[in-house]
Amino acid sequence: MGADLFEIGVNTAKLLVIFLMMVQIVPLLVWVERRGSAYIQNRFGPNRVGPLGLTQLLADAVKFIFKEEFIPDKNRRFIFYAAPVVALIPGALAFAAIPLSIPISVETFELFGQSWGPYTFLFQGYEVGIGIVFVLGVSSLGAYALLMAGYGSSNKYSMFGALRASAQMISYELALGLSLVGILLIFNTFDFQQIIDAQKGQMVIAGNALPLPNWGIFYQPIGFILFVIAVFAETNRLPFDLPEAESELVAGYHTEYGGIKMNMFYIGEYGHMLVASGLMVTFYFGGYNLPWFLPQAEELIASYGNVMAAVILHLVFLAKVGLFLWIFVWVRWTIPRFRYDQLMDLGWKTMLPWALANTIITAIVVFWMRS
Amino acid sequence: MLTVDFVNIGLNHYLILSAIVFVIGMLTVLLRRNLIVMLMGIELMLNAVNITFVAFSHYNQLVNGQVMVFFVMTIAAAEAGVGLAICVSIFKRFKEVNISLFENLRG
Amino acid sequence: MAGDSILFYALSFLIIYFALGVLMNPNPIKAAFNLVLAMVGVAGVFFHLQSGFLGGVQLAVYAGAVMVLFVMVLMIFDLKKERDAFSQGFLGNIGKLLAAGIVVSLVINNVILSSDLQLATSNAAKAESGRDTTKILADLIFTEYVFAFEVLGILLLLVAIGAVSISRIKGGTHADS
Amino acid sequence: MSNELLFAILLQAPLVGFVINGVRFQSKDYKFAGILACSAMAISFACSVILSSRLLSMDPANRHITSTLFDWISAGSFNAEVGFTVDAISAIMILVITGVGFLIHLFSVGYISHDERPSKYFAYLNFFVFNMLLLVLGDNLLVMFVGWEGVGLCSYLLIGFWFTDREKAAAGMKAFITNRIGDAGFLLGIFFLFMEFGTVNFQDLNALAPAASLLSWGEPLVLACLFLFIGACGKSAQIPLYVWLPDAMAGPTPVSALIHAATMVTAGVYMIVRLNSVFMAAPDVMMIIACVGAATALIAASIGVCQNDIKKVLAYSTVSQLGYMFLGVGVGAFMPAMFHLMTHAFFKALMFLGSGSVIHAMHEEQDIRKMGGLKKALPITSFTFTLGWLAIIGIPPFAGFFSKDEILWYSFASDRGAPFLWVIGVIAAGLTAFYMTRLMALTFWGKSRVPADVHPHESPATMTIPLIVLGVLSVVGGWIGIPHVIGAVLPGHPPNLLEGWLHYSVAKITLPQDAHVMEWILMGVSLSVAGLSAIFAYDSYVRNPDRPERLAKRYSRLHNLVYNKYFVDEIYFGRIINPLIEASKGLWVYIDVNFIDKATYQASGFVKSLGSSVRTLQNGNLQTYALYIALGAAIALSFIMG
Amino acid sequence: MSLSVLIFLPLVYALIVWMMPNDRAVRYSSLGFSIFHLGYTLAFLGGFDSATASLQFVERVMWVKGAGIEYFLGMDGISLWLIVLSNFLVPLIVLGSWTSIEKKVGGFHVSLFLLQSTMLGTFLAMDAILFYTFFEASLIPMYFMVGIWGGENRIYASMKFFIYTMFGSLFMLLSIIALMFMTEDQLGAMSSNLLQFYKLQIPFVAGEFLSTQTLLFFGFAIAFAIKVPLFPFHTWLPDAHVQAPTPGSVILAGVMLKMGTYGFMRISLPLFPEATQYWGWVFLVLAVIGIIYGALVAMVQPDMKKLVAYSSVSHMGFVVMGLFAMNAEGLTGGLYQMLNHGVSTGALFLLVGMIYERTHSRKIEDYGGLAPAAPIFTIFFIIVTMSSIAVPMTNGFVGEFLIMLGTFLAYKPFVIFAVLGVVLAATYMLWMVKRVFFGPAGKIVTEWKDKNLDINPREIAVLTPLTILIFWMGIFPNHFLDFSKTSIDHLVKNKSQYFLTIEDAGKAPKGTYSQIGN
Repeated sequence: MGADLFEIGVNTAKLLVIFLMMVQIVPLLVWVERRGSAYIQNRFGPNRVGPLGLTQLLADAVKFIFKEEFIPDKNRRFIFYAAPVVALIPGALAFAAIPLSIPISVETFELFGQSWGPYTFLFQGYEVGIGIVFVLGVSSLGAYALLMAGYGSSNKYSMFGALRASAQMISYELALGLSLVGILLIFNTFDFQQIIDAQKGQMVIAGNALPLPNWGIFYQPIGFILFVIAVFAETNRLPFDLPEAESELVAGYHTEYGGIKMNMFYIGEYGHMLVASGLMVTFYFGGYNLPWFLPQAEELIASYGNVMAAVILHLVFLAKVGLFLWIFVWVRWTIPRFRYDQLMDLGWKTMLPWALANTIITAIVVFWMRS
Repeated sequence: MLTVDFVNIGLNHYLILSAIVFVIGMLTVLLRRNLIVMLMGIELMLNAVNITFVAFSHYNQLVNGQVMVFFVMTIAAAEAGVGLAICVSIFKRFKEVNISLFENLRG
Repeated sequence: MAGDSILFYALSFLIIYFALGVLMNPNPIKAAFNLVLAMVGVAGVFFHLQSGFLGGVQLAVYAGAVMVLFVMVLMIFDLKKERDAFSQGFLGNIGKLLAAGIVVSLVINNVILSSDLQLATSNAAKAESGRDTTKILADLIFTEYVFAFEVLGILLLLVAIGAVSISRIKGGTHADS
Repeated sequence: MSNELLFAILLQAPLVGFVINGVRFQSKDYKFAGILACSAMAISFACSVILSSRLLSMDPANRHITSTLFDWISAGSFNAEVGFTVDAISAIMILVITGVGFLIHLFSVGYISHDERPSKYFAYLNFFVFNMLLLVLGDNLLVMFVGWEGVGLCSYLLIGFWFTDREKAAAGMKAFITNRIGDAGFLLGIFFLFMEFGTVNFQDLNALAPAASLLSWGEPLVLACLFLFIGACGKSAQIPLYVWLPDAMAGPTPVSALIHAATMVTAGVYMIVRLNSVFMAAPDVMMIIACVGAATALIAASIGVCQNDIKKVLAYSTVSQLGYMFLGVGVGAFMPAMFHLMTHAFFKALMFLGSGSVIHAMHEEQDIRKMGGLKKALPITSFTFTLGWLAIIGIPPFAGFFSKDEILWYSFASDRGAPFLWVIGVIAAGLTAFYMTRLMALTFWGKSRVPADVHPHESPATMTIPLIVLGVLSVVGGWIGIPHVIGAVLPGHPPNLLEGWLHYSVAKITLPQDAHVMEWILMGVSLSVAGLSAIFAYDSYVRNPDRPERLAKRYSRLHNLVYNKYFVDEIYFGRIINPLIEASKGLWVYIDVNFIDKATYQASGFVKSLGSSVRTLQNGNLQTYALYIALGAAIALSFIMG
Repeated sequence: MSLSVLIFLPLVYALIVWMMPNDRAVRYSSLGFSIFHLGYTLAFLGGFDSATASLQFVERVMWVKGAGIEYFLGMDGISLWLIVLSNFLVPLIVLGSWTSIEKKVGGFHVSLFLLQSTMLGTFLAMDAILFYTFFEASLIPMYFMVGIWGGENRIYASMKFFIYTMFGSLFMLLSIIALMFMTEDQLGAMSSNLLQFYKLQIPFVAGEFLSTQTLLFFGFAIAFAIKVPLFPFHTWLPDAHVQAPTPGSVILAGVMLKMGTYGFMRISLPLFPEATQYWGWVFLVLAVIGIIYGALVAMVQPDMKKLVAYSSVSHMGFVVMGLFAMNAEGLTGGLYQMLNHGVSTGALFLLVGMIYERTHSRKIEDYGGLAPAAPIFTIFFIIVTMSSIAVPMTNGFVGEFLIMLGTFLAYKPFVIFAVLGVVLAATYMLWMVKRVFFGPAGKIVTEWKDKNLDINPREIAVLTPLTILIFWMGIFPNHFLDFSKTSIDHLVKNKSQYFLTIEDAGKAPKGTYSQIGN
C-alpha cells in the first residue's frame, strides 16, 4: 500500500468534511422545509430572524444544545442514549460512499523537503467496489436507531413507532433493492463510479442517437418510480411517516427525545434524505454529469483544469441533489399519510410485483440486446 | 511446539476467530434459555462458519466458498423466519418463550 | 504490525466482544443488539477479505433484515423480566462448557499445528488482487450451483408460507381474532 | 370319418350336452334336457361302436387308434400331451360307458321328471360321461388323471345333488375327500413312474416296463405300483378307502347305477389293467392287490348280509364285486377282471336301475323291511331284477357266472395266485348269493309289508326299456368270454371271444395246462356253495322269516358288529378325523395365536422396555439434546483431529 | 412402449382420479384407466420375445453414480406374467369394489393405483436398490388400504402387517449393501445392479452357518419368507386379510405375496446357488409345514375370509417348495402357481367379499343352504373352489402338479407329505362349501328369504374373466408357459453361475441424471 502520511491525512480530512457536510446541510434543509411548507400552504414561515429567516437555524441549534436533558425513568439508559448516535451512522456511511465529483489528480510536488505524489484523490469518502450493496446494507441498519429509541424510551407510543418503522423499512427494503436491479443489469456493475461514467453523453439505441441524455431514468422509468416511492418509505417521510404519526403516536419513536438527541435524529433523517437524493441522482440522472449538449468532464478538465472541473461538476451534482431534496419537501406537504394496512399493501402487493416484473423484463431485454 | 505468528495475519487466524465465535454461539444455544436467544446463538454459529468459508475462499482464491456463504445466509434467513414464527405462536399460547417450559409435547 | 493486522485484531476483538455479549447479556434485546454489532463486525471481516458483495449482503440481509425481525419479535414479546436466563443444572452446564472447550481447543490446536494450513496461508495469497469477485460469484451461482440456487428459492417460498401459517395458528391471546 | 373326428365327436357330444344343459341349469324342462343328454349319449355310443369296429378290422397285434390334440403341459423334461388312444381295453370301456350310460340316461328321463332341476342333473351326468371317456381314452397318465379327478368331481356333485339334505351333501364331500386321498397316491405313482421312465405315456410305459422280474421293495417301480394302487383303492372303493361308496347312495339312483356301479368305480381296475405290464413287474404289489381285493370282497359281502337299505345292499355288493376284480388283477387275471368289469356293469346297473324303479314306485322308500311281495306290482322290474340276481350269484349261463369263475380259477391256478385267495373268493361268493337272495326275498317275494298308503305301480316305459335291455345283456353278456373248458363241451365250441380280443393287450400269466379236471371241480364247488347259500337265504327269508332274528339273537355280538359295518366309519371319525380337527384347532390356538403371536409380542415388548429405559435420555429439554449433539461433535472431532 | 411408462402411468391415473369431482366419476375413470392399462400391458405381451432369456424392454439410467445404483428396468419370462397378473387384477378390483367401498372413494382408488405402480416396479426392477425401494414402497398404499378401509381391527392389522414385512426387508437391505461392497471388491466398481450381483463369487462353506453366502442368503430369505409368508412368519397374513377390504385382500393375496416368491426366484436362487442347494431343505421343511399347517388351521376357521387366508399360506407353501426344487419342473410350477394363486385366491376373496357386502357376515355357521338362494354365486364359488383345490382342467392342478413333480424329482420325501396338503385342501374347501352352500337354509338365508341374495351383472362381469382364466390356464397352460420356458430353462441350466444379458447389448448406462443424484 503506497499510502503515506499525506494521503492518509487528506483522506481523513475528506471523511470529516463529508460528515460535516451532511451535518451542516441539515439546518439548511430544515429551513427549506419550513419555508417550503409555508410557501406551499400559502403562509410565511420563518422570516423574522435574519434575512429570509435564515438565522433562525442558529437559534434553533443553540436551543437544542442547551435544552435540559430529559431521561425516562427506566433502566434502559444506555440504549436511550445510544439510539440518536446510531441514527447518524447509516446516513453518514452511505453518503460517504457516493462519488460527488470526478477524482482529482495531484501531480508530484515538494513539501517539507520531501517529494510527494503523484496522487489521485477520489471526490468521495471512500471507494467501495460494490457500492450499491454497501449502501443498501448500511442504510438498512437505520432501523436499529429507531428500534433502540423505541425500546429505550420505555414508552408504548415510542415502541409502536419503532415497530412500525422497522417493519416498514424491512418491507420496503425489498422493493428498493429490486427496483435497483434493473439499473444494475443495464450498467452491469455495482460500482458508483462506473455507473456514473456509463451515463455520460447522449442516449444511443441500436446505433441511433436520441435527443436524450444517457441517463438511467430513460432506461428505467418504472424502476425510478418504484425507487422513489421506496426511498420515501425508507426515510419515513410523508406519506410514509407512520412511525411518527403525530395524530396517532404523539411523535412516534422520538416522543421522549429532546434537545441535542432530538437534533441528532433530525440529522439522521435528513442525512437519509440526502443519501436518497444522491442515489437517485447517481442512478437515474447521470450523477455529476452534465447533459450531452453541455461540456462533459473531459472537456471541462481540458479547459479549466482538474480541480476546477471537479468543483463545477460537484456543483452540478449538488444542484441535482437539491432538486430532489426539494421534491422530498414538496411531497411531504402535498400528500396525506397512508393507513398502515395501505402501506403494507402498497409495499408487498403493488411495489414488489412491479419491481419483479421490471426486473424480469429488463433482464430479458438486456439479454436480448447483448446477445 | 507452538509457533504462533501474531503479526502476519493468515488463514489460521481467521479459523481461530471462527472457532471461538462458533463456540460462543454454541454455548449460547446450550446455556441460554430464551428461545430467541438460542436462535441468535445459531445465527452466531452460522456466521462463524461463514467466516471460515470466506477465509478459505480468499486464501485459496476460489469463489466457490463464497457461494456457500451465500447459501448459508439464505438458509439462515429461512431458519430465522420459521424459528421466529414458531416462537411467536408459542408465545401466543404460553406467554413465555423460556425453553425450560416446553419439555413435554402437549398441545 | 501492518494496518492489516490492526484491522484484523480490531474486528476480532469486536466480534468476540459482542458475541460474548450475546452469550452473557441476560436481557434478550440487548443480546440482540450485541449480535447485530457482531454481525457488522463479521461484515467488516468480509470486506476485509475482499468479499465485498457478501459483506453487503451480510449487512443488508443479516444485520438489516433478519436481526430486525429478532428485535421486533423480542420487543413484541416485551418480556418484563427474564426468568432463568441461563440453564440450571451444575452437571449439565459443566458438560456443556466441557464440550465447547473440547471443540474449541481441538480446532485451535489443530489449526495451529497443521502445517498444511500454514502453507496455504502463506503470503502468496496476498498477491491475489481479485478485487471484485462478485461477477465470478454470480457466474458460479447461475451455472454450477444453479440447481441449489433454485432449490433454495423454493425453500424460501416454503418458509415464507410456513412462517405465515405457523404464526397464524389460532389460540392464546388471539384465540378469537 | 377320420379317427380324429370320431374322437372329437365321441368326447364332445357329452361335453356339448353338458354345456347346453349347464347354461340352462335353472330350466325345469326335463324333456328337453333328457332328450339332449340322451342324444349326446347316443351319438357317443355310435362313435364308440364305429371305433370298435375299426379296431376289429385292424391287425390284432397292433390294435390301437391314437389321436393327439395338443401339448398340454411341458416343463423341463416333462411333457404331457392331450392325446387319446382307443385299443382293445379301452374299447370295452367306452362301449360299456356309452352303452350302459345311454340306457341309464334314458332311465333318468323318467326318474328325474319330478325333480326341480333336471337340466342340472343331465348336465352333470353328461359331464361325468365326458370325464369318464377322458379317463379311459387318455393315452397318458395325466389325461387319465384329468378324467380320474373329473369323475370324482361329478360324483361329488351328483351325490350331493339333493344338497339341501345335510347328510347327502356330507356324503358327496366324503366321497370327494376319500377319493382325494387315493388321488394323492395316484399322483405319487405318476411321479415315481415319471422318475423311473421319464414318460407318462401308457404305450411307452408298458413297453419300457421290465419283463416280469422280481423287484425288491424300495424300487421306484414297486413304490409307483403301490401308490397307483392306493389311487385305485380310492376310486374303486377298496379297503381301507371303501367307506365313501355306501354313503354315495345318497345320490339319485341312476347315478348310483352309472357312476357307483357300472363305470367310475371300475376305473381303478381299468387303470391297473392299462398298466398291466408295469404291475407285472411288481409281484409283491400284485399280491397285496389280490389280498386287498379278496378281503374287500369278503368284508363287503359280509356287511351286505345285514343291510336293510336296498341301495346299501347293492352298494356293498358293488364293493364286494370290485374286490373280485382286484382279486383278479392281483393274480394276473386281467382279461377276467375286464370281463367281470363288463358283466358287472351290466347286471349291477340293471339292479340299481331296478332298485331305482322300486324306490320310485315306493315313493322314495328304500328300506327293504317295508317292502315285500312287489313281484305283482312291478312285474317287469321284478323279472329283470331276477335276471340280475341270477347273474350276480353266478348261475350259469348268466353273465356273472363266467366272469366270476374265471377270476376264481385264476386266483387258484395262476402263478401269482394262491389257494387261500380262492377260498376267500368262494366264501364271498356264498355270502353274495345269500344277501342277494335275501334282497330278492325281502323285496319281491313273500308277503307284502308295504304301508297301506303306498300303492306301488310299474314305472313308465323310458324306465323299463333300459331294464329290459340290461336284463338281456346280463344274460348274454357272459357269452363272449366262455372259458375254454366250458366252450369245449358246449355245442359249436364257442371260442373265448374276449380273450382273443385282449390277447395282445394284456400280459400273459402262467396257468397250468391241462388242468381241466381241477377247473371243473373248483367250478362245481363254488357253484354249489353259491347255490346252497341262495337256497338257505330263500329258506330263511321266505319260508321261515323268523330264523334270521333268531340267528341274530344267538350271535348278537357278531350281528351287531356286522350290522354296524364293523364300526369302520366310527373308527375313522373317532380315531382320525375328529382328532385331526381338534389338533388343528389346537394348532391354531396354541401355535398361531398363543405361540407365534405371543412370541412376537414378547419381542416387541422387549423392544418397548428397552426403549422406555432409554427414554430418560429423551427428556424433552431442547438444550439437553443440543448437549448430546455438542458432545457427539466433540467426540467425533477428537477422533478426527485428536 | 416403455417400462417406465408402464410403471408410472398409474401415478398419472392416481393424480387424475384424485381430481375427479365425485365418486361416480372416480369409479368410471378408474375403471377406464385400469382397462386401458391392461391393454397397454398386453402390448408388452405382444412384443415379448419368448425365444430369448435376455432382459427385454430394458431401460437403464445411472441413478446414484457414486454407489453404482441404477434405474434399471427389464422384463423377462419370469416377471412377464406377474406384470400381466397385476394389471389384470386391477380392473377387476375396481369393478369389484364398485359398491363395497363407500368412504373416501377417491383416496381408495389413488392408493390402488399407487399400489399398482409399486407392484409393477418391484417386478420390473433389475437393480437391487430399486427393487428394494419398490418392495418397500408397496407397503405404504397397502398400509393405508388396510388401515383406512379395513374392518374393525384394521389399525392393529395394518401395523402388524407393516412391521412384520418391514422387519424382514431390513435384513434384505443389509444384504444388498453387503453385496454392493462385494461388487466393489470383486468387480472393481460398486454396483447394485442385479446383473453385476450375478457375477459375484460369493464364498460358501458347507455346513458353516456364518459363511458369507449363507448369511446373505438368509438375509434375503427372511425378507421373502415373511412376505410369502412362510411358516412360522405367516401370522400377519390372516389378520391383514381379515381386516383388509375385499380389494385389499385381492391385491395382497393376488400380487403382494408373489413379491416374496418372485424375490426368491429372482435373487435368492440365482445369486446363492450353493447356499440354496445346501440350505434348501430348511425352506422345503418350512414350506411343507406351511402346506399342511395352513391347511389344517384353515380347516377349523369359523370365518370364511380367514379360511381363505390360511389357504393362502398353504398354497404359497407349494410355491416355495417348487422354487426350492431348483429344477425346471419345480420352478415352472412355482411360477405358474403364483399366477394360479393370484387368480383363484383373488377370486375367492372377491366372492367372499360379495356375499359379505350383502349379509355383513363372514361366519360360516351363519350360513347354510345358500345354494338355492344364490345359484349363480354358488356356481362361481364352486368353480373357484375347484381351482383352489387343484382339480384338473383348472389352473390350480397344473401348478401343483408341476411343483410336486419337480420337488419329487429332487427331494422325494417332502412330496409325500405335500400331497397330504392336496387332500387337506379339498377337505377344508369342501367342508366350507358344504357348510355354507349346502344343507338346510341357515340363519342368513332365512333372513334373506324374500330378498335377492344372488350376485348382480356387475359382479358376474367381475367373476367371468377370472373363471375364463381359470379354465384357460388349466386347459392350455402352454399358452402361458411358453413365454417363461426359455427364462426358466436358462435359470436351471446356469444355476451354479447365473447370468443375464440385456437384449440390446452395448447400451451403456447413461449418466445424464447423475448430477442430480449426487
